[in-house]
Amino acid sequence: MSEGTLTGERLELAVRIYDTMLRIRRFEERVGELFAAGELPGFVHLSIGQESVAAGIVSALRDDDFITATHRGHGHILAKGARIAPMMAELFGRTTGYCKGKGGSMHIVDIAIGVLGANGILGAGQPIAVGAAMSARLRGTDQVVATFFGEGASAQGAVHEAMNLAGCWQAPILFVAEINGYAELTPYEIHASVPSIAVRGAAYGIPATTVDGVDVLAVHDAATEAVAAIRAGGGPRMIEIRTQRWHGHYEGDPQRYRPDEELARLPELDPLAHLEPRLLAAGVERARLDALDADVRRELDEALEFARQSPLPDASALLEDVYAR
Amino acid sequence: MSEGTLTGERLELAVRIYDTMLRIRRFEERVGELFAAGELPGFVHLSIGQESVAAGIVSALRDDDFITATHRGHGHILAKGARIAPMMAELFGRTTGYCKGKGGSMHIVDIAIGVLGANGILGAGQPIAVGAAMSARLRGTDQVVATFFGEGASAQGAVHEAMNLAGCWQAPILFVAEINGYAELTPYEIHASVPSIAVRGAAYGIPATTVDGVDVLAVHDAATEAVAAIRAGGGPRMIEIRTQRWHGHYEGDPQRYRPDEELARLPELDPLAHLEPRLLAAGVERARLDALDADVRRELDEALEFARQSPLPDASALLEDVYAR
Amino acid sequence: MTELKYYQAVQQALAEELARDPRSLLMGEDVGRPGGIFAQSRGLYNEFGPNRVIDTPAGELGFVGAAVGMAMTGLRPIVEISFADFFATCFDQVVNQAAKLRFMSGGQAAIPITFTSFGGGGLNAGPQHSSTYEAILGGIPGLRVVTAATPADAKGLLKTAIREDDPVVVLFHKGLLQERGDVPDGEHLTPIGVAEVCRAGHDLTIATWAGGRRRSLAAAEQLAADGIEAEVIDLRSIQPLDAATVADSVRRTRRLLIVQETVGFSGIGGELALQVGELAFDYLDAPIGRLSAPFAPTAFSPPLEQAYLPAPERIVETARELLA
Amino acid sequence: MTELKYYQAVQQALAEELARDPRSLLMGEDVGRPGGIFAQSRGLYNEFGPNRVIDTPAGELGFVGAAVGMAMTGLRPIVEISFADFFATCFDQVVNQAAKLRFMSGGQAAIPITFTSFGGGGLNAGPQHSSTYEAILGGIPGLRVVTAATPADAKGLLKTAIREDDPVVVLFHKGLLQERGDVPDGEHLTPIGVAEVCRAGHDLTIATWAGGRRRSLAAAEQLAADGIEAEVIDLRSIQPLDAATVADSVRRTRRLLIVQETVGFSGIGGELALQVGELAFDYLDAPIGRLSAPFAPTAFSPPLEQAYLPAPERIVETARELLA
Ligand SMILES: Cc1ncc(C[n+]2csc(CCOP(=O)(O)OP(=O)(O)O)c2C)c(N)n1
Ligand SMILES: Cc1ncc(C[n+]2csc(CCOP(=O)(O)OP(=O)(O)O)c2C)c(N)n1
Ligand SMILES: [Mg+2]
Ligand SMILES: [Mg+2]
Repeated sequence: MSEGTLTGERLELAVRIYDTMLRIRRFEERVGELFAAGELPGFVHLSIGQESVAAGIVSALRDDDFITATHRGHGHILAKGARIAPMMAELFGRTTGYCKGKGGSMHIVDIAIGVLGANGILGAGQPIAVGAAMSARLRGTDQVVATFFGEGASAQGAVHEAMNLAGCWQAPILFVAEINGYAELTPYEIHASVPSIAVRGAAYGIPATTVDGVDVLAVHDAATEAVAAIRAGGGPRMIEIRTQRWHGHYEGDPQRYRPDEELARLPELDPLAHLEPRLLAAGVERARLDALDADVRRELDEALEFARQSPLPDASALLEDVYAR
Repeated sequence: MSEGTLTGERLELAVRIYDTMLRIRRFEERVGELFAAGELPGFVHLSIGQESVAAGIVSALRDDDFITATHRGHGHILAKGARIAPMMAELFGRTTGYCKGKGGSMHIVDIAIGVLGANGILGAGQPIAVGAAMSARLRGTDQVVATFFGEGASAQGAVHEAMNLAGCWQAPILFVAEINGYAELTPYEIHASVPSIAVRGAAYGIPATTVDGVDVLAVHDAATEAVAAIRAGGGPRMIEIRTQRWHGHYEGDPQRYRPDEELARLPELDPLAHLEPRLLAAGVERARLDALDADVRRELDEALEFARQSPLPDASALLEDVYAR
Repeated sequence: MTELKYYQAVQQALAEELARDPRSLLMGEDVGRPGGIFAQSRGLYNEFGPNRVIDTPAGELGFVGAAVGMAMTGLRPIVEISFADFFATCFDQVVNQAAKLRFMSGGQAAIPITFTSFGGGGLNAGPQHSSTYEAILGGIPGLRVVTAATPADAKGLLKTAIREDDPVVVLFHKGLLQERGDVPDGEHLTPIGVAEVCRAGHDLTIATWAGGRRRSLAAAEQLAADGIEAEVIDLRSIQPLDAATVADSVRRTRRLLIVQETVGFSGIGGELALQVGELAFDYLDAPIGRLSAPFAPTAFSPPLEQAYLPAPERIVETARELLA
Repeated sequence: MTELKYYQAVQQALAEELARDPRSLLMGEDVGRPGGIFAQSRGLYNEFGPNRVIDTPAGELGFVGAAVGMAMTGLRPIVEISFADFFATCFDQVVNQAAKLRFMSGGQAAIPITFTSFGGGGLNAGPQHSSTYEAILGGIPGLRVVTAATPADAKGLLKTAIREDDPVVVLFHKGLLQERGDVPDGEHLTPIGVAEVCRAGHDLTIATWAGGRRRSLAAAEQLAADGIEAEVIDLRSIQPLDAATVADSVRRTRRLLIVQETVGFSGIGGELALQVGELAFDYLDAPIGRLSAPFAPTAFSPPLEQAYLPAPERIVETARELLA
């Protein structure tokens, strides 16, 4: 737990992180509504309740650092600075979307801001991230890569190969195990044979810690320390974050498999609700927070308008972007 | 290290294990000669120097237990009780071989004695072994499975998935990491990010130990303890054995990449040479050991004769055994 | 005969076969307690218990390999690879182990595994959740591969597959999950290796499978309105392929159009063209036509996915060109 | 022009391209300090150092994925999958990531990876070390696939592949490693997508690739002794496929025999048959023939492997049947 009263730079940082979490929360809520209203094709996986993971980790990165996100990746991508309008347009399958409507929710990429992609294949992002990290070293930069994965993905061999490779190469990478208790419709224990994924760090010589995701500043602090060590040439690190998935695996999942008590406890574990009183106690005006909320809501309204007005792709786009030429 | 003077049943066990190691050693030596003489097609991987791994582990198993072997698997398979004649015939590609000449050295299977196969794909044997172990439990037997893999294979995601699965299912399986310092032509450090594969046990909740392969009785003792625990329902275990590969990765590999000092030290680390004086000191007659040697040499001569005399398969066999019917 | 939805037919086949053979078991992601992400195994966990209906970790390579080990030691696993795209994460165990082990072991190993999987487009599931694998897996010796285009075949092919002593891949279609159809009660075994002539006609033959069936039947109705009678054949079995039934038809119609929802290159359409060419060369009055998806991944956006899959109108158009 | 062995031609192409572009690098099992298990990268580690020539752990999924990440961030990896069979252990990264990323990202991601691999039979390497992957990988949109049947093409195709901005799979043949041939010095770029007519003839066309080339040329010599002149075409490029060159030839010879070392089902032979049928239907005097490996894994035993691969005598026989 991060302790004490927030002041000065630390307080401003906390407000920025709060803002990032709020952007994610509102984005996801809006997407959930749009999906329920039948406006969005395909399926979407929301990260409501898990905002501290994306916001806490990415706030410790530089703009020119990289991330790979998951199928539940809107938060990671927003935290890295993605614009809401092309994200929304992508979910609507429009030509103005990040991927021209070809990818959808699970495939958002924004290379310019270091988002090397969400991924529809569990575990696939981790080897890619190790390669990007190695690339930074080979190209002589001090960029760092953060790669997110859940307990479900942790069962994939790709994650093991990535950690081993990162260890062998001492690649500048941060593995972020985002543990929300479930993979699809089954609980953690079905997927992992140990109660903590962080214990796997030692299997690769990767220092690892576990952080409670309720406290986004604790996540940020752990990440800041890890990223500094990585950037200084200390090799890979891992952070495991215990968090909560509020919504179903996919929108529409009634979550019958979750005990009532567990669902009832979720509000207590809300990272936004945890940070907010600390900000207020530190003297941040309620109005300032409300303004942040109003800002993101306005941005969302505009993005929605943009997405709805944007053209759907034409069949001629089918064979475009398959090859460079 | 296993200590003390050998007496009684322990001594008889030691002689049996010595005999197994000798069978492997002589088999491999003969195969090496035959390969050098151009009598064997394809390529072969020999386990000279590593006999204690196969003999030490398998001596702790029951006849109805299972193993999966590696591409360097002659030793594992012989230790499990495979007959030399059909093994030799398989290496010659004859119809009387274990696989009718269809598989060759890397694919020997003898289901009747619990050999679920060598494998030409690194890491592939481990998930298969977990399935066999789970099968034992589901079928209500107390059979145990031992599965061998090297440091090269340890880099494969399949090994991770197998260990995780074994942990989740508490499958009756013994993972045997056979660490001979190399994978093909590159040393351990290229392939594994930690100095010991045994530390990976903890990543899956699998108790693991490391044993020096010079001392086959130490291997046997570790295996005996582990197998008893597994059979009693204690879930998976791992044993890592440090051993030495005397020959090249494949026969014909000149091993230019190995330091002279390392090669010079090999005789000191010979598990046969280590056990032999202990047997003699315990009162075993030299003549008895010589007789064992003579026996296996005679068996090898006969097997060779058998293999050479056996028919090569006819083209009509090409489409046989692809499907049940 | 009962009217069932496609996913219910799958569930019925699983329930019947699990009840029939105590050596059989079902395993995969979410197939147990949750009853399957498509409700395809609903109720089975409660009926057969956790030793027969197993929720696996989300690591396909591990649990497919485990199924191989089970199969080698007397069990008969039914393994679900939820989305067909995920054959990619367990490809080695499917093609290098399950498919080859009988052969490699000189006939010692039997691998009675049934792989089930849900593939194909139509749900805007995007480039990594819309693939089909019949072209790839059909070309792997040691595997049998079937596709189910109706609830009846979903049940009948799955039941037959489960009783085979070799690995059989049963490819279901995500876009058909809610389709209804009459399904024979109880013992309904659709033979593997036999195509179905699902509409008779004499002007041209349309050969198709999986999601192409209903598209082709719809196109045939449109053609019939103009007096063109297409014979529509659902291949059903990919490996082995019943080219003889198609060739018989072509001997009467003299024209063949292959309709597939998947990319054409190096797949089943080309294979069928070659085999029908060998069997009925002298009867063909026109080149064999193939209407397939464009050579691209399946895009997410609805209009793109719709344009990707062969619409009945385009089938009609292509058929007309073939008849011109 | 210098006479080189096939594996030396590979080495030369690698050396030249690594020297040309500092963003390129070579990675794989044993490609670095040991110089490659086939000596195909001998000397490169010393010449370019450990940051350009990288020995990887024996986990293909990890290092292929890493190559994707490198490619997305400005590097141009050349990745060796030593035996083609091992595409199975990294299949997801090849087909779901490398191949699809440009498309999935709406054109943002470039994936300039060259995959090299050694496939095919002839060395008695057994069922898990003798596969070829052109049928499977050729059918994956986003990948280019070429096969090299001569030292000159080994160099020329590899150099061209390395300069492409998309993933290209260059399939080498283990059975040809020691073959000698003249190789142009320096800048020798074989275009991708262009077949080579490697023997002119007018009685029938034999289309082949990879290890089928020398078998077909040998068969053509035997046929010539009997006055039959076969035109032999080496496809070289699988994806894209130069069916036009084959169709041009067929318009003159009126007969096509496809010769392949691999199993036929659902592969390149069927694809070529369909495409040539579309392009030259009216010129064909006989059904297109295909001589392929039997539908089985590659067996270890020498007589079985020999019978598996199409011997020149069997090509001659099949050609005669086609001409009868
Ligand atoms: C290789 C692969 N297997 C299976 C799936 C299906 N799948 C999608 S999400 C998911 C669960 C993922 O769980 P986790 O990694 O914990 O992430 P979370 O959904 O909890 O964010 C599964 C199994 C997939 N996308 N990829
Ligand atoms: C999936 C796969 N990748 C690569 C190879 C090639 N290969 C054969 S043996 C070997 C090294 C294996 O090393 P290790 O596991 O330590 O076993 P050892 O040879 O030392 O007994 C490699 C890389 C393979 N057989 N399978
Ligand atoms: Mg999760
Ligand atoms: Mg080793």
